[in-house]
Formats: sequence, C-alpha cells, structure tokens
Amino acid sequence: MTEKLTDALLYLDGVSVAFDGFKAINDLSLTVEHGEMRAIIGPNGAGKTTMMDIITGKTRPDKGTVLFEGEIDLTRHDESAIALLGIGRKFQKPTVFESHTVQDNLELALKRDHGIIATLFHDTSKEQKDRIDEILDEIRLTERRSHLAADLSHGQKQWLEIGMLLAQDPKLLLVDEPVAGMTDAETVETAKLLRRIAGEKAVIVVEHDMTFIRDLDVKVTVLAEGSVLAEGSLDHVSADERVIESYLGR
Amino acid sequence: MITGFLFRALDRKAILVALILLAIAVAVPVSNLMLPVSHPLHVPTHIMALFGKYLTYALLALALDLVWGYCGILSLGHGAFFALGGYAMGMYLMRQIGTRGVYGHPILPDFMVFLNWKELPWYWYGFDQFWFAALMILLVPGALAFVFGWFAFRSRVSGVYLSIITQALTYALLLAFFRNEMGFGGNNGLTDFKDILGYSVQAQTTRASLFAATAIALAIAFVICSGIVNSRFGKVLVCVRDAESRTRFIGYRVEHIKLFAFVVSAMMAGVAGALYVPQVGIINPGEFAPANSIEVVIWTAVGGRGSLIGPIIGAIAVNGGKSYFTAAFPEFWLFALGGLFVATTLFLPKGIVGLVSSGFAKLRGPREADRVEETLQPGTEAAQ
Amino acid sequence: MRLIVILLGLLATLFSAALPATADEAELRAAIAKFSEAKKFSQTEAVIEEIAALGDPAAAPALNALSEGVLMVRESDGAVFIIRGTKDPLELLDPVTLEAVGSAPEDELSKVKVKNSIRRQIADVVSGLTLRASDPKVRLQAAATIFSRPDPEIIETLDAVIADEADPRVKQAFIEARAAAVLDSDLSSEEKVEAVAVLRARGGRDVLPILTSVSTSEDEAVAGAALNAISAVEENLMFWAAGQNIWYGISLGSVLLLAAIGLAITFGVMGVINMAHGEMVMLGAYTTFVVQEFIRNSAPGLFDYSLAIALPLAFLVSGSVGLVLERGIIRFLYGRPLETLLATWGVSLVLQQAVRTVFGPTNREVGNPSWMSGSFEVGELLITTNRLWIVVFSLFVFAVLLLVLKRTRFGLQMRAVTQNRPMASSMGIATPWVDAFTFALGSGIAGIAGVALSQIDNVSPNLGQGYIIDSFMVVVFGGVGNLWGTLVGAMTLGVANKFLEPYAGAVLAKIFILVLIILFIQKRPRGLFALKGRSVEA
Amino acid sequence: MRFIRKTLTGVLASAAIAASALVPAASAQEDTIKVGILHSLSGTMAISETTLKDVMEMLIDEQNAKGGLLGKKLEAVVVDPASDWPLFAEKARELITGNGVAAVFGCWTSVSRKSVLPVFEELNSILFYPVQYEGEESQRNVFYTGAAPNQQAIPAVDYLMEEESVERWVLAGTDYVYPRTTNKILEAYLKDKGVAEEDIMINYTPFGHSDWQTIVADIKAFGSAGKKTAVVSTINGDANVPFYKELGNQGIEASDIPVVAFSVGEEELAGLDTAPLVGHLAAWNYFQSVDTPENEAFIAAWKERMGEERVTNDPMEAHYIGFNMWVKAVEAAGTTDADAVIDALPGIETPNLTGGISTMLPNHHITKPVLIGEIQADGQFEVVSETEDLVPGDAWSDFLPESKPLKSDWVELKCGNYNTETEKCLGAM
Repeated sequence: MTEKLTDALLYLDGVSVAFDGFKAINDLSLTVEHGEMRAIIGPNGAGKTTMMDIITGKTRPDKGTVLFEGEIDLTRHDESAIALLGIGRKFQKPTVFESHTVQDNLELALKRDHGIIATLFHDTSKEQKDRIDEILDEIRLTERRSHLAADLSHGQKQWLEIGMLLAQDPKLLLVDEPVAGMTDAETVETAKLLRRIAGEKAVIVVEHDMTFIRDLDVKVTVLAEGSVLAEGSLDHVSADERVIESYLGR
Repeated sequence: MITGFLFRALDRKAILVALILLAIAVAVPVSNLMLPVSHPLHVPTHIMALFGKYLTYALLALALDLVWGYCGILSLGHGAFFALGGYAMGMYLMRQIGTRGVYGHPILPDFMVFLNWKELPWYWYGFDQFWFAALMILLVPGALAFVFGWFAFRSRVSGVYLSIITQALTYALLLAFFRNEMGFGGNNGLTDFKDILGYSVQAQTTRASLFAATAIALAIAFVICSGIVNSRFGKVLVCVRDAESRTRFIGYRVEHIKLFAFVVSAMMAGVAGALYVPQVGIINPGEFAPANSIEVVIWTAVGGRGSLIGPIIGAIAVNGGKSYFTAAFPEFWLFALGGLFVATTLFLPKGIVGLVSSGFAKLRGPREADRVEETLQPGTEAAQ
Repeated sequence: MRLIVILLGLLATLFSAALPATADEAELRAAIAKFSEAKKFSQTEAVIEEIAALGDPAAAPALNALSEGVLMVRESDGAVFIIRGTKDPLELLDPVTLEAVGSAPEDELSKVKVKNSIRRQIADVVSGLTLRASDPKVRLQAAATIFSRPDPEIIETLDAVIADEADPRVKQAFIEARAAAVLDSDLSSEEKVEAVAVLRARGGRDVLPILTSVSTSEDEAVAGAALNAISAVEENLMFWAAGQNIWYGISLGSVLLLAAIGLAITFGVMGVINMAHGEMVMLGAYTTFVVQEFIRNSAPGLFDYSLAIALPLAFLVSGSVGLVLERGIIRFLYGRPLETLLATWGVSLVLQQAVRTVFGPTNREVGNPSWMSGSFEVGELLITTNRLWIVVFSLFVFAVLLLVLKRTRFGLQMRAVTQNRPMASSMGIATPWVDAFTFALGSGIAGIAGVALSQIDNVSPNLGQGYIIDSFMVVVFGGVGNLWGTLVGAMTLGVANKFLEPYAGAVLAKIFILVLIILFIQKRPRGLFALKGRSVEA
Repeated sequence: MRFIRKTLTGVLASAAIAASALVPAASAQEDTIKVGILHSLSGTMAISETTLKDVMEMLIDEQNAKGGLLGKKLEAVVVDPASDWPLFAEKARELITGNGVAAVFGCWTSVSRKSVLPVFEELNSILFYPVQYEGEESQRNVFYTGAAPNQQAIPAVDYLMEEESVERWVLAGTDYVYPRTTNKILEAYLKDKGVAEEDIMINYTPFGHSDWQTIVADIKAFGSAGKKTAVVSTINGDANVPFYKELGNQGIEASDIPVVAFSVGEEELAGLDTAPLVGHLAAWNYFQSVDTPENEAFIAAWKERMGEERVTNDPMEAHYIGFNMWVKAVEAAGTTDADAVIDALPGIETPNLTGGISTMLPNHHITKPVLIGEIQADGQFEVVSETEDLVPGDAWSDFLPESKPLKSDWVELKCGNYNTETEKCLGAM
C-alpha cells in the first residue's frame, strides 16, 4: 500500500483507455468525496459506462491513476476484489439472478465470507436475516421475497439490484441508469431511495433522465468524448455552451 | 458444519433417490445370486452387467451436470476424466494379473513384454496396491482438472472457447494414449483382467458386488451433489451460470468457484471410470474420443440438465435405447438415435425431467408451470 | 493408359520417318512373338534380353506396352498384340507398326505377365534404345533412367550421343548420366574428379549416394572432391528442406482452411455450434463422386472437367441441406447455442448413416483429373500439382467469401443481422431469411471444400468426422467471427505442425499443437483476431 | 419399512421389464441354430466390417439352401457393436446369453477381439476371427482364420529380398498393436538376414492420418541412398487412400520404391484410382483374381447377391473357410455344444478358395497359402508369387525373444501358451 495521496474516497487522474484506436476515455480526472452523491451525464459514447468499468476493475486503463480511499490502486485488483473493498455497482440493464428468489438474491449479496468453505457449510445467522428483512423493507419487496427474481417487473428488478448493493454494504455505489424504463412514480421513489442512501455512502449516478437528475439535486459532471466537459450544479452545466453543443451535435 | 451440509443435502428428493439406489444395490444382486434363473424376478447376469455400466454412465453424467447444468461450464472433455479414472483402475487390475499373463512375466503386463520393455515405467509403481490406485482414481483426474481449470478460469476462458479447449484436451490425451511409447498399451489399452481385491472379476458374486458398489457410489455422489446444490455455494454456482459478471461484482471469486466445481466433478467422473473398467473388462484410448464426451452431454440434455435426477435418467434412457436399437435395428439405429437428439432439443428443451415436472406443474395450475420453466431454463450470459 | 498408347503410336511413326530400320523387322517380329511362349517370368526376361540385343528402337513400343500390361497374346493362335481401350472387345494393334489389325473379345486374350523387376529391365533396355529418339522428352527420360542406374559400359555410347545432341537440356542430362557412370567405372582419377564436379553442380538428393560411394575411394583426390561435394550438396539441401517444410505447412494449412472456412460462417458469424459441418463436407465429396460416376458412364471425355461441374453442384447440395437444416431445426434454437450442438450432432449421425445406406459403407473412388495429377520441381522443392491447386483454390474461396461479405448487399445484411438483430429487422431486413441463407452459404462452402478434399482423402461416410475437430480448433484459434483469423489460424497451425513433425513425429506434433492451442487460448481467450471493446464483453 | 419393500418390488419388476425388453425376439422359432455376427455396421470400422456381415449372411443362406445343419435351419443374429470396443464385449455377452448363439463370427480390430476374449472364455462359446493379426495369442474359445505374421509378413519380405533384391526397408504403420508387433518381428527377421540398423526406417502414424506429405518425402529421401528400397506398409485401412494418393503424386513408382501392404485389399482399392499404383504389392492368402472354380462360384454368388461392382477380399475368404469348418465340426460332433465343437475343430479340413485344402491346427490357427499380388489398373491384384505349400499359422513368433519358447496346442497340451523351456503352461493358476 502506498502512502495516502488524497482524502477523497475515489480519485481518478489522467485516465485514458482506447479500444482498437478509439479513445473511449481520454485523460479523465474525477474525485468523489466520502458520502457524496454525484450525477454523471453525457451523450452516448461519452465514456460513462467505460469509466465505471475502470473503477470496478472490468477494464484496465492504458494509463492514469485510480485510487480508492486515497491509497488503494484499483487498477491492480479484479472485480471481485474491488467489490469486497466496498464498491458496489448497478448495471445499466438490471442484472439480478433470475433463477433465485428475491430473498436469495439479497442473501447472496450480503457482506460476509464468500470463500468456498463458508459458502458450502455456513448457515445464515439471525443478524444477517434481520438485515435482509430491513433491506426488503427498504426496497419494498417484502411481499415478494419468495418469488423468483425473474417474475419481478422491470422497476422491481431495478430496485432489487439496488437492494443487493445495499446488502453488500459498500462505501461507494455506482448506479448506472437506475430509472430507465420506470414509471414517473417509480422514478420519484427511486430518487428518494438514493438520497436516503447518500450521506452514509458515496453514490455515483449515471442517468439520461434530466428530471430525475433535477430531483436528486446534486453536483453534476458532464462527460463528452471520454473526458470531463463541465462540472457543477445542473443549472450551471446546462448553461454551458460546450455542453449544449456536445448534446446537440454540430 | 458437516451436519448442516448433510441436513441440506438430504432433502426429500435426495432421500428418495438415495433409497431407490440403495434398494437397487441390494435387490438386483440378491435377485441375480439367490433367485433361480427361471424365477420371473431373476435378473440375468448380462442384464446386471449392462445396468452396472449404465449406472457408471449415470455417475459420469451427474458429474457433468454439476458443472454444466449448475455452473454453465459446458465441458466437451469430461470423458477424459472418466478415462483417466478408468486407466488408474485398469493399471491396478493389470498389476493383479501377476504371473498369469500369457508370457508369465511376474511384473510386466503382457503388452510390455512383447514390445520388449525391460522394466516397469516409474508411473506404474504403486498400482499393485489398491489404496494407491484408489487415491490415484481421485487425484489424477482431480489434478488434471485443477491445472486445466486454474489456467482456463483465471484467464476467463468461457463459453464455446472453453468447450472447444476441453475438447482439445481430451483429443490430445486420446492421441497420447494411442501412442504405444506411453506405456498404457496403445490402442488395445488394458484388458484381460483377472482379479479385483483378490476376487475373480468374472465371478458372478464379484459382478454383483461391483454392481452394488456402483449403485452405492451413485447414491453417495447424488447426496454430495444435493448438498452442494442446496448450499449457498450451489446458489452461487447458478449465479455464475446466469450472470457471471454480476457474481463477480458482488464479490465472489468466480474462478475459485468454477475451479472447485470442476475439480469435484472431475473426481466424480474418475470414480465412474474406475467402476466402469472392471465391469466392462477393458479400458482403451477410445474412451478419450471427443465423440464420447459429446455423448455424455447428450445424455445430460436428454434427461434434463440443471436437475440432479435428470442426468441419471438421461444416461440410462439413452444407453438403454442404444443397447436395444443396436440389436433390434443394427443398420438403422443411428437414424433413431440421431432423431432422438434432434427431437429432444426441439420438443423437450428441458429434457425428460422438464417434461415430467412441467406436466405435474400444469396439473397444479398454470402459474406454477411457468415457475418450473423458469427454474429449469438456464439463461446463458452469452445470449444477452 | 490410352493416352500412352497413342503417344507410343506417334513415336513409332516418328521413328520410322527419322531413322532407317536398323535391324530386320522380321527378326524383331520373331523375337516379340516369343512372348507368347513365355510362361514364367524368367522366360519373359530372356525374351527382353533378346530384343535388346537387336538394338532396334522399333522394339520400344512393344516393350513399353509390356511394361504397361497391355501386351497380350491371342489364345487361339499365339499372336502377340498391343491392345487399346478397355471396352470389350478390345482393339488389337500390331506390336511393331502399331496399326489397328482388328479386335478380339477379352476372354480370348491373355496378358503377358510382368512384375516390377521386369519393368525395371524394360526401362533400362528402352533407355538404351531411345538415346537417339526424336522426341527430346523421351531422350531426357532415357538419360534419367541411366542416371538412376548407371552402367560403365554405356559411357562410350553416351560420348557419341553427347557429341551429336543439339538440345542443351538433354545434352546436360546426358553429361550428368555419363558422370554418374564414370564414377562407377575404373577410369582415371582426373576423369572422376571432373565427374564429381559435374554432379556437385547438379546437386539434389540423388547425387548423394553416388558421391558417397566414391568418397571412400582409395584415390585421395577423388575421395576429397567427393567429400567436399557432399557437404556442399547437403548444405544446399538443408536450405531447400526448410522451404519444403513451409510448402507442406501451407498445403496442410490450406486443407484446414478449406475445412474450417464454412464453419467460420456457421459457427464464427452465426454462433451455431454446427457439429454436422463435417457431414456437409462429406456431402460435397459424395457429390463429386456422383458427378464423376455419371461422367464415366455417359461422357468420359468430360472427365477433366468433372471437378468444375461438381463445384456448383456440391455447393447446391450442401447448401440446400444446410437451408433445410436451418429452417427445420436450427431456427428454433437461436439464443441457445449449446443446444444447437446436440441437435446438429444428431443430424450428423443421421446424415452419416444415410450416406452409408445409400452409397454403402466403403470408400468411393474419386479420381484425379489429369491436370491435378503429378508433380513438378522448383529447384529442390517438390510441388505436387493437386496440393498446389488446393492451395490456390482455398485462397480463391477465401477471397470470394470475403468479397461476398464485404461488398454485396447480402453480405451487408448478414453482418447487420449478426451484429444487431432487432435493429436489422426494424430496418426492414428479413432476418429469418438472412439467417437461412447465411447458414446455407456456410454449408455450401463446406460442400465446395468437400470437392477439393475428395482429391486427397477417403470418400467415405467418416470423411467429415476427420475434419470437424480440426475445423473448430482453427476457427477458435483464429478468433470467432473473423475470416482473416481463420486464414491466419489455419496457415499457422499448418506450418507449425509441419515444422514439428520431423522432430516429434506426426502424433506428437499434433499433440503439441493441441496443447499449444490450449495455452494460447489462456493468453488470448478470444483467439488470434479477437474483437475488442465494450460490446463484446457485455 | 413399507416404503422400502414397495421400492424393492418396484425396482425388481422394472428391472425384469427392462431385461425382457433388452432380449430381442428371444421367443422366435426355437428349432433353429443361431449364429452370431459381431461386425461393426457403423462408426469407423463399418467401412471394412459391413462386407463381412454380408458375406456371413450369404454363407448362412447358402447353407440353409443346402438343408441347414443337423436338420435345423441356421439363423443369423446380427448386432451392431458400432466400432466401440467395450460395446463389442457387451454385444458378445448379449449374443451368447441373450440370444443363445452357437458360435459367433466377428471382430476386425485387435482391440475388439481383446475386448470380447474374456466374455467368450467366461461364457464358453466360440469366436471365429477372420482378419490377419499380430499373433501372440491363442485362446481356447477363439479360432483364428486370418493370417498370423508368419503367413503374411515374412513371406512378403522374403519375396522382396529375393525377387526385387531390396536392401533398405521402410516399415511404415499405423500406431497400434498389429503394426507394432509385425514390425518388431520383421525388424528381428531382417537383422537376422544381415540388414544393418541404418537400413531400416520405422515410422508410425495415428489412425486416419491424412497428411502424408512429410512422410512420403522422407521415404523418398530414404530411398535415394543408392540401395534398392521398399516400403512394408501396415498402415490401417482408412489412412491408405491418402497415402497412396500422395505416393502417386510425388512420383514414387512401384519400380523405384515398391510398397508391400498387409492391410490393403480389393475392398480398399475400390476407393482408389489405381492407375498410378500399378506394381505396388500386397501380401494376402487370397485374391479375387485367383483363378479356381471354387473362387469363381464364390464371386458369382457374391455379385449376384450384392451387385456387379462389389469385390471380394481375404477376410471374406477367411469367413468362408471358418464357416465351413464350423459346419463340418458341428456335423462331426453331432451337436452345437461349444466344448464338443471346440474339440472337433482341430484337424477339420475344408477347401479354401485358392485351390488348396486348409486345415484347422491344434493351435486354433489354419494352414493357408501366401500370395503376393501386384496392383493392377483395374483395382485387382495379379499374383506374382505363391508359396509352394500351405503355410501353417504360428501363434507365437519365433522372432520375438519372449514368445520364441511358447507353443500352443489345444489338443495334446490343452494350453495356449505352453513354455517349452520350463515345460509349463503359463498363466494357468
């Protein structure tokens, strides 16, 4: 472990990655503080998902620094190690374990020993069961706890996935398009849920839905062509000439 | 800890299957040995031998199902583990021949004598002891699976790439074992066995005991698999099958999980091979043929993968069919067999077990039927 | 066979025009007639000796006919004829003038028996007789025969022939044949050293035994020169051997490419694990057999075109089977790639057994057209014509396929469908039909490969089984979904295999290659030419 | 407890049902004598073995036309062991115990024979094995009607040495027991004859080897050393076609480097354009081209049954001899009982198709002539050499040190591997 370089929870500096010559991320720098909620917007192909891939260890950057809690170099770890460090991720398309029940999904995500011996032989303890009940309550799926995840509606799957993130008890949540395909009412509920989570944990939200971003009312980072175009409140960035240009094209 | 595992393992289904298998293990040999030939419930020796063979196939299919049906690793090379277990047993049986070989050599097997080998190769040492052979039956397939899986899963080789390299593995072993220089008898393999644990392999009582041992081994394997599948580990296996990267993102070491399942499965396949060899009386490189491994996949699919009972039913049904067809329509049985595979995939995508359980579920109500289908439908991540 | 007889006839007329008869024709006829009494091989040999002693080049056609097994005796009167054609009754030719003199039914003729040692004897005799033949090719052949079995007694004759020879190539061949004979003789040391120099300049593997035999000579000058020459020739050969290996590798690679290229479409582009791919190849080979059988029976003159005729037919046959397969089975299984494996495995069993039922389980004969037979040399590199054509053909198929995919509307639709099905279908592409025709295209190409493979391999129901594993290895090694990967993969595996083979033997070489593939996939889990980027990893 | 009892009865009942389903048509006419035919009809060996099934059916029909055997009709029971060696054992067991056949005619590869041996021993039945093989075996229940190595390989090498004055030898084979043993015997034999180590090249290739470029080039290089060279080929069936095609294309002619093959017969040549192969050799105990009345009748019957383009070959003749021997032995014994027939068989004489009388020897091998044939353009062989007398098959080669002292005699010694030095029957308990 290196010496602590920064106090920020997540610290990206000068990160670049290219696929077959196409620069998906180009000299990106970003910091997220403990307990902060950050919204990230940007046109298609701006590098939002790739950025998440880099943070969660799915993609290795060609160059640049990615630090977690100021000292852990995330580029040296793989997905499962990063997950265990305390970074949870929700995918763009809701990915839950469809052949398992809602309760099992949460149980599997619960923060505990994931080794082979433990998974083969250990039972779920009373406290762990209580925690699952809490989360079920939080994501409003208590009645459907013994249903298969496959039977859930789209929005419920999104929530279940967020619930799984909570069960992981991470320090940082990466949430990719949490309200895609949701009804307006669900969107509002989701915004509330995320805001409850923030404060305790840091959250990065990627979203296209501007109403939702407005509901969140947090600092916004605009990505375009793989780097940060603008940063600030939603009103501030939407007034920015370059942002308008990059969204509308030339 | 272990009690918890056993408690989970022995659900109703597992108890039922284990009891049936134990009953078979007792009833068939008893009927074969005790009842007179004319008795309607007498099981003739050749039928017992046949079903003994099917049960080893069932064990092999069960092993494959653990990695394929539950973990989504389609191994087209499981025959290799089966054959390695078989060779380990075959080597023990060869050493038991002693001076009764055609040349009467005290140590060297016949094929070494007539190819002018002067001394026993080092890797044949120890196989005169049953305990050593038994250890090797588990260790050799396990070690191969470990080394192979360690590299493959760490490099995240998956889907068809993994299937094809498992096929390459068994094909390479096939070619290697064909080589007479390897010291495993080349194309002829190992044969002409005399004794196992001091009993003649041809004796009816030995055959009956081997049959019983196979049924018991299958019962034990079933309970172990049931325990694995019902544990949190088993649920994680299904997670890996359905959404591998999601499983990584909640902090599971997918490569370790796959590796463990793969090694356990390979060891089970090795045991199946070891039980197979004394019952059929020969082990040769043909068992490594890629076509054999593909057949195992087919048994599993026909029976219904992703359920533990499916592969057992599939292995017995397909092989029973094959035995019947090759005698009844020797010139057309391939049409029947080929047609069966096509029909199964088209009309019974979940195999026999899927058909039966969705049939039951439909009786209970449409909602249930859907659920059964969902459980048995292993979504593939590649399909997204 | 018929061709040879015609050639002989041609030769004979040339002889009679160019040369006055050197011996009494009647004497020759009498000698040839003795073949009718030769019941044992030793007697046949004696008759040949007798004819040789006459020294009459007009004996060559009869002797060559004997060697070919077309010299026959009419049982009724013991007259000797050269026969022509294979249809009963057989056409009879006079053994000296080669004029047609009628015909006789097959069972009234008996063949003058030959065996290899007699064929060699005839070759020696004929080469002696034909040193002055008018056709330079025949003279070259004569020189080659003398070179391979040098005889010191012929040196004088050769000297005279060399002096008169006008064709520089033939002259050189005679000089080399003479050098070989000199080294076998007891001529002077200088002559021998000179001969060694001639052989050294000629090079090639077949001078080595001649040089080796004199390298132990007591004459130090000769021995020294021979030793030097040997090392020079061997060094040269080493260089060519590497080239030869590359050629073998490319040739093996082209076979792999042909076998795999159809699979690169059905498996690589569409993702269907098509275990019946090998059977598509087999169907192509059987189509070739049927075409050739038809041509043999009804239009023998077209035999050299049989492959050209078989190509489109094989494409159609395998393609339509592929089409039926896709419409009937595979289309229900999209998105379940592993289940296509089971279904197509079943189909492959059925197809094999169907072919076995229709054509029988044994090998079927598919002949090489004349333009695909034989070989030629480039330096010390031996290139067999059929392999060369297969290399050319495989590259041609590859190029055409690439063009179809990249430059045609169908190719565009195909790529669109495989990349994003919903999008393609919403743009009005009839995706089911694109699927069907893509599969048919892959199958059809496998059929074409079958035509080519029928030229070098068994045409039996098991044909496809022999290629299926290798094909999958090639496609996976090259990288699924990339045609260039398939090309490079096939060639790499071919060349690597052929370079390993001399050291490890055929079996170990293959095992090494398989292990290599397994290790390689660890390094690059998606093959040589993997697509990179976000989309494929999702 | 009730549960267990119910399960037990259920299991037994279902096993009995399965058993009855697996014994096909056991209820057919009881007064026929059943003859098992155990040849692969699918898989890699179908290519060779299917013909043997056909010829057996023909022989059985002919025998029935002659009035059957012991006043009963013969009935062929055909099964398909599918080129799967353990399946051979399973099918053999089924034929003997399930169908109750009196004798089995079958197997081609050594491994299939090895696989069924224990079954025949255990169930005490009779197997006629019709294919040339490596020897080193003599089993009480098996009758070997194909050639032992001394009935094929050694006479062929003798011919090449004497007639073609060959001095350099390439022993090329498929990597399995038959070529390995044959080559071992030949190597010892050649060295015995004074051939130097460096004049022998041994090469093994895998089954179904199809790329022969390198090996043929090696043979060519080996043959250009100034000494007359020949190839002794024990290359297995399927790999031969590409091998010969490559030979032809690389311009190796029979008069330069002759190839003598032990596994290439009329059936294999039927799949080849033989024009470039004229003059290459094969050693067998029978050729279709042999001109005898028996052979003519046999070929005529075969062609009438199977079609004009079909050919006959050596293993077919072996079945012809074996079947006739069995018929005579059953008639002599007056029963199909295995022990009686096994005792009756040695000494039985029956005409073969090449004009001689073959005898079953006490070692369960037969006497046969050895013929060397040259390939002709029409796909047939022309006999260029024939042994004066019939050669008795020798189970244990005199050219292998370990098997030299062994002797097989089922009449006097009642032993398949009697060691003449220690005067003991080996392997007996």
